[in-house]
Amino acid sequence: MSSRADAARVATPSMKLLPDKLTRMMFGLAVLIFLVTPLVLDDDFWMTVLANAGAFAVASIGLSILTGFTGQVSLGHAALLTIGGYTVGYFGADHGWPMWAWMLAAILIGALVGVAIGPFALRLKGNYLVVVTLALVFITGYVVENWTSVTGGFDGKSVNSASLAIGPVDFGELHIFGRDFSREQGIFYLCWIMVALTALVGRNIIRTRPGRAMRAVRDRDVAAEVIGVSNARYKIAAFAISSAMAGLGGALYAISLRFISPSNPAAELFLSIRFVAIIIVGGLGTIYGAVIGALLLGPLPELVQEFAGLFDFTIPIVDRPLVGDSPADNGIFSAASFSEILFGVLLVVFLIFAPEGIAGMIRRLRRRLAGRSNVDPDNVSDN
Amino acid sequence: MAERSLLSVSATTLEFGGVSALLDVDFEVESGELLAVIGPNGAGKTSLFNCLNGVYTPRHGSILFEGIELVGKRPARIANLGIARTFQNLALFANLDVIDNLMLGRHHLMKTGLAAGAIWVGRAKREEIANRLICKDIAEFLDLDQFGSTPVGLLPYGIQKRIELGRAMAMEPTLLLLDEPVAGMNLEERNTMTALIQQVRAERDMAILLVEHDVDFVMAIADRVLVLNFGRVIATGTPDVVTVHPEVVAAYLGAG
Amino acid sequence: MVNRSDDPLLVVTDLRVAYSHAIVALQGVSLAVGRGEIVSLLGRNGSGKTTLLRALTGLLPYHDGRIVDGEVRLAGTSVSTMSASGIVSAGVAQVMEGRRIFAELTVDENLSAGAVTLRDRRQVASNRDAVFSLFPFLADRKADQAGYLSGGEQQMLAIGRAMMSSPDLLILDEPSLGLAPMVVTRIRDIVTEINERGATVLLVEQNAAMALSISDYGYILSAGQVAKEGPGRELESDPRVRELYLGAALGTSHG
Amino acid sequence: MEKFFQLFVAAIALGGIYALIALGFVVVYKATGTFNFAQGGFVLLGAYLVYQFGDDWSLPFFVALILAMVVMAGVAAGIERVVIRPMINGPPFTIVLITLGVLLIIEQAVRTLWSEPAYVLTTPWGNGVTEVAGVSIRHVDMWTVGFATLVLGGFFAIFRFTTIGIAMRATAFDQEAAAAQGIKVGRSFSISWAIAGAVAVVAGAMLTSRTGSVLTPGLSFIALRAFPAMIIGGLDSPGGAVAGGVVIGVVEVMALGYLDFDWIGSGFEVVLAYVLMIIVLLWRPNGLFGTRAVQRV
Repeated sequence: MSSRADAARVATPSMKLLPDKLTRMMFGLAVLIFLVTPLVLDDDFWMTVLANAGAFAVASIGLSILTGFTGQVSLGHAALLTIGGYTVGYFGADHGWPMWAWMLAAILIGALVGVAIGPFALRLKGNYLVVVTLALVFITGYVVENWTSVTGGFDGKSVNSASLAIGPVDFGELHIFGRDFSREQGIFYLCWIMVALTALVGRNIIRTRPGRAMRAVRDRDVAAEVIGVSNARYKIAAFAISSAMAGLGGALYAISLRFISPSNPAAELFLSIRFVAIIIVGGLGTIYGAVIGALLLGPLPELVQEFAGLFDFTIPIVDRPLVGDSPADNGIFSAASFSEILFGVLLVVFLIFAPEGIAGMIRRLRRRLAGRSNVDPDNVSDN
Repeated sequence: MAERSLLSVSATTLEFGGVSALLDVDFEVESGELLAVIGPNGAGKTSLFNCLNGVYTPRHGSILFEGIELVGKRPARIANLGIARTFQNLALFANLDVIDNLMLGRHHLMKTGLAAGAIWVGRAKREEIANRLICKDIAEFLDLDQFGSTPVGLLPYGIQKRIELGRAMAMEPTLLLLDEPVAGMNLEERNTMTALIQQVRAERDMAILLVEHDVDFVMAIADRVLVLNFGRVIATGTPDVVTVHPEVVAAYLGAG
Repeated sequence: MVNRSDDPLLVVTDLRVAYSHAIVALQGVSLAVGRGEIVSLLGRNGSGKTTLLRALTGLLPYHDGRIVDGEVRLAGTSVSTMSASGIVSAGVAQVMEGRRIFAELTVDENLSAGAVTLRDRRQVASNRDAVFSLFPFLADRKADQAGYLSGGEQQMLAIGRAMMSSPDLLILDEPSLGLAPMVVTRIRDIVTEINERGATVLLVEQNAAMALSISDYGYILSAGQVAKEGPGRELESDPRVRELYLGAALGTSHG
Repeated sequence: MEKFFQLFVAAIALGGIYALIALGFVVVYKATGTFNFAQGGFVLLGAYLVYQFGDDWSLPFFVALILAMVVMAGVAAGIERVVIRPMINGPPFTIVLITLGVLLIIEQAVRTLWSEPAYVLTTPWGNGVTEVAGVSIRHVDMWTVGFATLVLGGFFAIFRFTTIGIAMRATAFDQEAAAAQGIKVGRSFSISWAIAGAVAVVAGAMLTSRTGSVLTPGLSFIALRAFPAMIIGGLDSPGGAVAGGVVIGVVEVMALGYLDFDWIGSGFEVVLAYVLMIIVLLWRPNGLFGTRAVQRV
């Protein structure tokens, strides 16, 4: 039998990258939108917002592998983004490393920190581990503030001069087909290309032996051990992958923001919670869920700020607008508070009413459509 | 040299907070043999299994498998040596489908690591396809191929029991531990499972050690029977010898 | 023996129970426990005994189970939809399988925990005295942490704790499990004594000989249904009981 | 030596506050198995409520404090009933994530309801200092030690000697067996959360009056420093929470007082608590007094 025929015989939706026609169509559409958006939306502010969403998506895919596929919750994700950001600041901007080199550095340093958390992941169950990842936030904050020679301390660090070129292509000043793109548009492309690569890597790991082992550890750790899956190895591996992706995401985020500076641990904790909200709303246990979550929730603060006008209707009794654009507007909520509250509310509401997130909704919708038209109703639960 | 037993358990004692769950347990399992362990609730049967595959560490004693000491080894390591197990209350990966569950049984026979997996093209893909073919055969053999990509947690209990057997088969063990393979099954499921276990034995060269409450089932299927009570071995022998052993009858019917 | 048709304390009618995980549950069980009786419930592992008890005592929600159909009546009142604490207040106490004493609490606190449904402090005090008269060693070890008692002592504490709520019906789930034969005999005597002091007893056992020897009536469950029922003596000598309960091979070879 | 005594009193006072926060946390964890990140939010909201009732509505301080405790107890029990209880049998980390969401909401709600950047909480002790044998002791520290002792003592008395306490401990040990005795498990949950809410108010008020009497939303972040306390003590041990709290308080104050090398930099005292926690965890994965989780196959 030919290997092609073998492959066809064993093919299941969980094994294929794009399991069916509809998924392939949706993917094609996504690629098209990606290519066209900078051409249509010629606005640097929104380009930056979308590039940030891409950076968040890269990091969210990492968290999704850790939490969704291996069942370990982390509140240290924001700290890893910070580490990635300073890595590009130090190597990329200060030392002029080429793009491939600082990206690799961000990935490797992220992975190393992840491996360092690993031993705790083995010894500690669930809740204790969550607090150790919280410790990472505090410790990172302390190091960032005090290791001034590398981080610039309280003053922060400009990332602007880091190279964005790979080979002949410079994302800082793209020229394609005689058209010039702004830095923001270039970074948008860069970020979303990295999203695609990260998603591909994530998906490949998930559909092969290591990913299956991680899911086994998540579902039943003792049983996994008994059939020969080492909990130790895969818990640490999940932290390493997740942290590497967070490091890359953080580097991209810093590039997009052009500047990186320390924020207090509470803010870092809230940023970590935002990542948790992203993967929950997007849908745990899927890679594309993390991307959808990041795309929808990543730009939330900017969207709320931009569209604060929509919420500035006056609430009768207190006679103040619901959301005030600026302190002078005297809104019940400031735009920043309102978006944070939205994160919290979305997190709680999704966990209670739609724990499978948007990916789960899509799955159910497709199953219903398939049921009606009698197409192959294969659902893909774990991809 | 005298022929060595596949598994030899000697003077094994397991304690929980001063109470012995197993006390000086001695027995051997020969290659290809089916040995059944019976005994009243709380006799120590599941504890024995947990010692064999490294979930518990006995206080003292020795467990040799193909001449290798198992006491002190981690479960994953013991699995790699060729001991597979099913669980009393099922230990499947509920969110994964049948093939993925079986594939996990082959985990220790595969090599793809993070890097190869991330790249996919090449070795990872080849290995994935080759092993999926094997799992598909097992699924067909156990009549499980009809369940497609449904998460196994949603399948009926009897089917899940069969998937667990399949996962153990996928591990290609030399010794298979079955913890109550027919518990909680109706008569029809029970008959299917009996036939399957006999078929597995006929097709593959492996020894089976099984724990079961259902004495009928044990008598029909076992080469030898070992009876545990209060953590001690009270009788060993062929089914017809054991069933008339006075201590066994007393243990089952109660001393009262 | 009590006349069984005469206004039983507990009546279970065509009870069906399902779990969300598809383990065999109850498929239409009917039985009755008369006032003052000792009734035993026998069956192999997985035959549905514990499920039936959970249904009687309102503990199904802890196992993702629910009563699908049928009814449980206690002294004429339906308790099928009552909460666990409501059922205890209504007069049913249970000694759970595996004892389940509160190991971190003292012996005395365990007894107090058994009496939370009582409002009357004097009643609690007199129940405590009654328990101590039944198990004098508990009085000596009042202040000890319950986890340090031996297996048999823990079983007696569990029985004492259940007696603290002044139950009309005492349910015992495998009280002899994992205990040495001497202790089993002691437990049997205690169950008889509790019954003589006025409580109706429903006894779930796998030690058939022990259970049937003190029972007025017995039911044998198999695969979620009542396979056989009859007066204790009768079941004890019935060869088919051995077959159902212990398996044919062992049963016939012995009989 | 005088410096040491001065620091020591402050350390015990801070330790008492951490012990209170950790206690609220441990009570909920022990009773319901919920790892409640919102406890930091309770501390924050509790302190603002004391300000609202005392300074804004001009109620006497102790009336305001008790009123705030009652309100916070209700809020905490309400949160448990509405968003935690329905999920109690859900996947293990769902509830942790929900409490994170609740923390986010409380924090922003506080910023919204009290929109000034900082408030001054008026207390009977103010900034008073008493000189004892050459050591100046701040009144707030003495009050804090007194309050902490009172609240902790009251809690342990209830926990140990009353029927409610026995019911709570029984529920914490084995929910199903507790229900089988007729204990209303849901009520034990509500009471645990209510206690957590009430002690958070005391901790919040003391923390606020300690930090030079300024109340800011940053308070919930200070409350996060109590995490190492309960981890060191063991998540399910109320006594351990108190011990852990005192240890962290002492370490933090002493580090701040004595470690003033340049290379250590700022904020080391906070990190130190976490570093200490990590060391303890590597040595004893369930904390100093926590029970070991029994793993079943």
